[in-house]
Amino acid sequence: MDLAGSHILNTTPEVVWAMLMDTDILARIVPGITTLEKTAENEYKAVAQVKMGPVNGSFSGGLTMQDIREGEGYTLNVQQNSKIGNANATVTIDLKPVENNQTELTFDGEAKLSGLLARTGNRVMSGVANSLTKQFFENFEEEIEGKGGKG
Amino acid sequence: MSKITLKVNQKSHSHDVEPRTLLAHYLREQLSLTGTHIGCDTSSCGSCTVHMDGMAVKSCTILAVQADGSEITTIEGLAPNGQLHAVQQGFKECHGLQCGFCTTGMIMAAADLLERNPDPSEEDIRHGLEGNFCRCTGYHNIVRSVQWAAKSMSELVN
Amino acid sequence: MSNKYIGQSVKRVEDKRFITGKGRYTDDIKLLGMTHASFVRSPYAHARVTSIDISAAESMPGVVAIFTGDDIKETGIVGVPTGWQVNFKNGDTMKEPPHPLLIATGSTAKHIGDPVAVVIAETYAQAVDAAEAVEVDWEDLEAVTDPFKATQEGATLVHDDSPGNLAFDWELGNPLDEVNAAIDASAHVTTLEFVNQRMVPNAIEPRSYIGHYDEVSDKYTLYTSTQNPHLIRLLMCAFVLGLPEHKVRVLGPDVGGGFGSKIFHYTEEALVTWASQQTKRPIKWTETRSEAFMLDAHGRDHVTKAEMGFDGEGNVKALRIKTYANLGAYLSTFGPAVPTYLHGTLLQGLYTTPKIHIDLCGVFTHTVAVDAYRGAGRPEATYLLERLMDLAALEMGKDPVELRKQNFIPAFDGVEQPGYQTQVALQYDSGNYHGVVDKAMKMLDYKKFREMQQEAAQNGKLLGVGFSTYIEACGIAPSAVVGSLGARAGLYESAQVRVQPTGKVSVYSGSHSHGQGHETTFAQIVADKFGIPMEDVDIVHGDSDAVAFGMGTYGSRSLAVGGSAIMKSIDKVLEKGAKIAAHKLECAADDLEFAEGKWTVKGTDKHIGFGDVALTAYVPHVYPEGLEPGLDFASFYDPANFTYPFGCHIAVVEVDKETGKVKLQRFIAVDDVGNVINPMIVDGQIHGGLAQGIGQALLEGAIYDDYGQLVNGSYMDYAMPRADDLPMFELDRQETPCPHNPLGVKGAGEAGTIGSTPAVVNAVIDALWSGGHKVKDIAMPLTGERVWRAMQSS
Amino acid sequence: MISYPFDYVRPESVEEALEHLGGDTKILAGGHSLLPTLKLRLSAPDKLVDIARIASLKKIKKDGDEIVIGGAVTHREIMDSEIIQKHLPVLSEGAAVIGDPMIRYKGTMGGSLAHADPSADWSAMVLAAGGEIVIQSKKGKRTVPATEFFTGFYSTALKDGDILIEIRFPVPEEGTKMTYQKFTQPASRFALVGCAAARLPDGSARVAFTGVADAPFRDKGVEEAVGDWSEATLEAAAQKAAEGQNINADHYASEEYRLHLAKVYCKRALLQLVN
Repeated sequence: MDLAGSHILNTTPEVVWAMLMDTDILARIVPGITTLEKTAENEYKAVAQVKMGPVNGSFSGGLTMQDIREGEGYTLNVQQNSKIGNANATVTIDLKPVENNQTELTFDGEAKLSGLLARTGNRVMSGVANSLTKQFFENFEEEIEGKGGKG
Repeated sequence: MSKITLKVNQKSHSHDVEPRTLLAHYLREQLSLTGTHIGCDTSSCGSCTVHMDGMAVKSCTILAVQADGSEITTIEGLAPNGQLHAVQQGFKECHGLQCGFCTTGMIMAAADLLERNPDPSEEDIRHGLEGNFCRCTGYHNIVRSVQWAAKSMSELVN
Repeated sequence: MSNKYIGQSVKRVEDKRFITGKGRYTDDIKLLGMTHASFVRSPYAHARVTSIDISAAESMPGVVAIFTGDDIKETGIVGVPTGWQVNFKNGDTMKEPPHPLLIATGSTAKHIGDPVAVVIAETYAQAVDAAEAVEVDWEDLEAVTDPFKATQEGATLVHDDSPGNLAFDWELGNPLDEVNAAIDASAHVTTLEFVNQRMVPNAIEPRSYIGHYDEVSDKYTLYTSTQNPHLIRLLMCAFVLGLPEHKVRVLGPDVGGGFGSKIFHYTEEALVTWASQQTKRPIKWTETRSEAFMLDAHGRDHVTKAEMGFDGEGNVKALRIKTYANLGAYLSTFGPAVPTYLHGTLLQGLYTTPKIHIDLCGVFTHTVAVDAYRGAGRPEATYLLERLMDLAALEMGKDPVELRKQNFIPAFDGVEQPGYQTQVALQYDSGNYHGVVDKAMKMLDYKKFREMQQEAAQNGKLLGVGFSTYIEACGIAPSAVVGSLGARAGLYESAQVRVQPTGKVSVYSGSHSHGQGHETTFAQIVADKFGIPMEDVDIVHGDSDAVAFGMGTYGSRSLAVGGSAIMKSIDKVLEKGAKIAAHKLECAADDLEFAEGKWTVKGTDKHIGFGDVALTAYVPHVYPEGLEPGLDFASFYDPANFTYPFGCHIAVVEVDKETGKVKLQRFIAVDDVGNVINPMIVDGQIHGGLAQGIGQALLEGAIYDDYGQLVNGSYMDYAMPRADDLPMFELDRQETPCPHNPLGVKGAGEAGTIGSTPAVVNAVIDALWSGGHKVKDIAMPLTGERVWRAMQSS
Repeated sequence: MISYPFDYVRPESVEEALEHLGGDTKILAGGHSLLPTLKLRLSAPDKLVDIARIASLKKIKKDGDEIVIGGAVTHREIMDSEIIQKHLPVLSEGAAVIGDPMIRYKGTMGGSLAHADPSADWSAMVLAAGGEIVIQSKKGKRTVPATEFFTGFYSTALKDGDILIEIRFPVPEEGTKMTYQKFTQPASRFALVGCAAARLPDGSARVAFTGVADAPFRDKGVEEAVGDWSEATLEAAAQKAAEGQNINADHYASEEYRLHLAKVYCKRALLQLVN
């Protein structure tokens, strides 16, 4: 499953970068994440509760940041396991300053799904991806506006 | 466990079942009515079709507890007096079956179809059976079987 | 003999139980003390089991036992075998990696659903619940699913000892340099690169097995939804579990469709049998549809480049083919044979092509095993030839029917005229190819269709007609021939005809019916040959204890091979019966003729009935000296050749100009399957075959993603024809008897599937050309999007 | 296939049903959206609350200038209802293309809307017919226009503790025409693309899509462009179909093809209202 998108965030790349490197904030804005614990430098244990339509399950696994380019972006590797299948996503995140002190956040990557998720989910998977993306940016914006909201 | 009481093929039954028990499982396991088959897990194939309170339903997508108080007819109860139902007869006359696995569900669906529409066109029949898979017949003789049954039933009425 | 039944559309005797819900499929059977199995399966296409923890599962309610791959490994059971060995061109032995019953720790799962453990519990629900509690740690590895990519440098290996993922490479036909020269010398060469996509057989009855070990008798019983109970017994006993064959009974009760997918001796069959001995309890396993999608052997899956050379007059001069055939991760029972001996040998088609060469790679990938799926190899060959023919006609501006007819092999009956020797090893038995085409064209009313098509095009509608002719090799097969080609079994059939003292007849057939109506067709033959009512004949099959031996049902062989075995036993009964009759009538056996159920002294009205002779055989008070009592004969029939049904199929379609959606309007099939015993049943076989072939053209196809996940593994995602996807079929028949079997029959089980697929695709292409879209090819299945894109790009 | 264990209750009234909600509870009406997902073990609710037999949810009625369909009314009942055939024939015709006959006997409009499958047929029709969803919780009832009901992928305005009790439609003014046109996904028989459209007597349009994006939606761009309903303006309007939407893609239809289908089916729907 391809994961790609971009969004203009209403703050500077510096602020966005800081937020992206702040695990507390990440835990709040990444849809579904309930806990994010640091296990090593740039490595985290992540637990997610995904409630989306017919799916209601808990996922757990790890999250690693690689290829960190200060202020510009990094590559995120997410491994999540559950009873209905596992997901392994690698997503490259890039930040680019745009006019009016705004930031364009672009991400591009791929998620590898297995088990039931892969087998019975194809019909709706692009909907899942679109929906997660939408939620992620909504949460991000709310966070920027200081609401600290969660999807 | 939940207690259910229902009538199957004119006979009353009462059992304790786990709520997650499907009607299809209940019929097959508890009542040994194995003419109701299970061919898929997505409510697609129609092999498990039975009549519930006079309607054709997919018994793999109904919990036994949902059927509490209902009247169920399975393929075994379609011909109560040993006399074949016109649809059963039609399937035999027109070679509407091969391996027989989808057949019982197909017959139950077709019987319901004719109940609502005694004089269906070919298109009505094909549309009416879109919830039942058959992998053997290419549907050709199934359509003919239902046409045969419709004719036979109308002759019976007239 | 009389002809009261043969040739008649006798209603099926088996129907009664099926239409009343009394059919008995394996999952309908309950044994005392029966337990249920559920498997723990790999979610990955390629992953190493790093650890497996059953402790939580073991303490779940109702759990009787849990076995893992490590347990199996300890027993020394290696796995299930293939039935064919196809060696490399250079003589190297075929790669035949083990296909374990369960994946052990440290080993790798090689397709999604590959099992690592089995949980046996008191109830089905408990087994499922506990299986979920088994914890497996996986090391997820790279997978390869495309047979071409799998052979390329750097591709990940399915089996460490199979470089290039090759099980074998193989060639057939004329020397390559001769074929190259003929292609080079051609005035026109039509080229197609295409995928014959992977099909999911989808028998509506999911596979179901019950293993039952009985301690008292030390006997094993396996109930299995299989097409060939004896073959399963042979493979399981001799190659997998090492059990004494006489202590194992395999029962194939009513089986809800097979289409090739129930030939394979699956790991689960051996596993429930073995585990039952461990637990001393009967064990049932019935797969879910999700499992069926993942695990039942798939069909087709070829990646092909084909080139056909013509001279200036449109005569075919050469055919050159390179194919990568996907075998899946493990070799199924017929896996190696399907793309080679059931495919390469059919590339002559109905044409006089003088130079043919096929080069083929049998490739391992991280997908489930490919086996014989209805038609098995022959649909792939027909698709290739008939797409090339239609495309060549379009490219050369010729009529597609005329181009075919111009290249047809002339009619021959195989008796007066010899059989036709092809460039690809086979000798066709008898054929009249123009005959079927002419019949079909009359049904179509070709001229009128072309007028309608033009008119439609003027009104902005896209109508198309597509043709296909085919030949297939059925009635498999002469044992010596298949033996020389790598078969590890003979492909004869057995039949026992037991005349009871009262003159009733029990027939024990090694063929197995899973929808084909053997109980009717076989009884028709026996009743007519003995001149007795059909009600007096009982057909027994599917029980290895009752039936001496059998090779099962596939490859349209039941009547041609199994029926011929019955004929042999019938002849033996009649021959012995004549001796008894002669003794009673006080004449020589040669003076008797048998007809209408009685032996009559020629030229007199002195006679004795079949029943009287039967009784005499068992109450031999007045009896020929030296003759054994009884009237009971078993026979084995090994065919002299394959049989070669053929036919012509025509599809008429309308393509929605805006959406690309294809509507099949008409389908005409004129098939020649030799003599016909029961026309109703034969038509039914054709109908079903057509639906599957049309399904491949328009709707079906397994889709693995790059990671080896089957992304359309459910009926919500895998489109299969439903009643409203198909029209009424228009059928007719020609009967050219098979010269080499006693019934003159050729086989009808696969014909519909083989001929129909290219006819539909050709029709869609024709429709597009009628609207000015000069599209050469569209990949199957022809979904709305694919057809729409083809129109966009032309 | 068997789901995780759960408890089951069948209350007699909506009020009683509301008492059972809370925790990980799912509402069961026809069960034809819910049970397949439970069998696949996609979720593990503690309890199912069966509302299928609550009499007040089983009614189809005309209530002043509104048509009311109860939350547990089945597709088949809608198909056969004289009230619906008279006032909102589009729903009756549309019901006939949902699933298959057996599914239509048990599946409910309320269940389908609550499940909010992005390809479900009802959603587009309810949007185009100007429907409103009546939701009851312990706090009382509230009415949500269909345009605000579908909030995203498989998500709706329903919150934990809510029951969808009715769908209300304005009785269409004399001269209103509606249609539902669907390209059927050949496997699932859901809408690969479905377009429902209404033409009101004042010449305005309501156009809604299902199957196209992560949630069904009303398409203002198309609605505003229908102009005088001439073939030319309709053609142009259809070209605006799904503008600005995130188009779904799957193995059966790419983004590009789905968008194309949306335009084609939009045009077909609009033309249907002219002829």
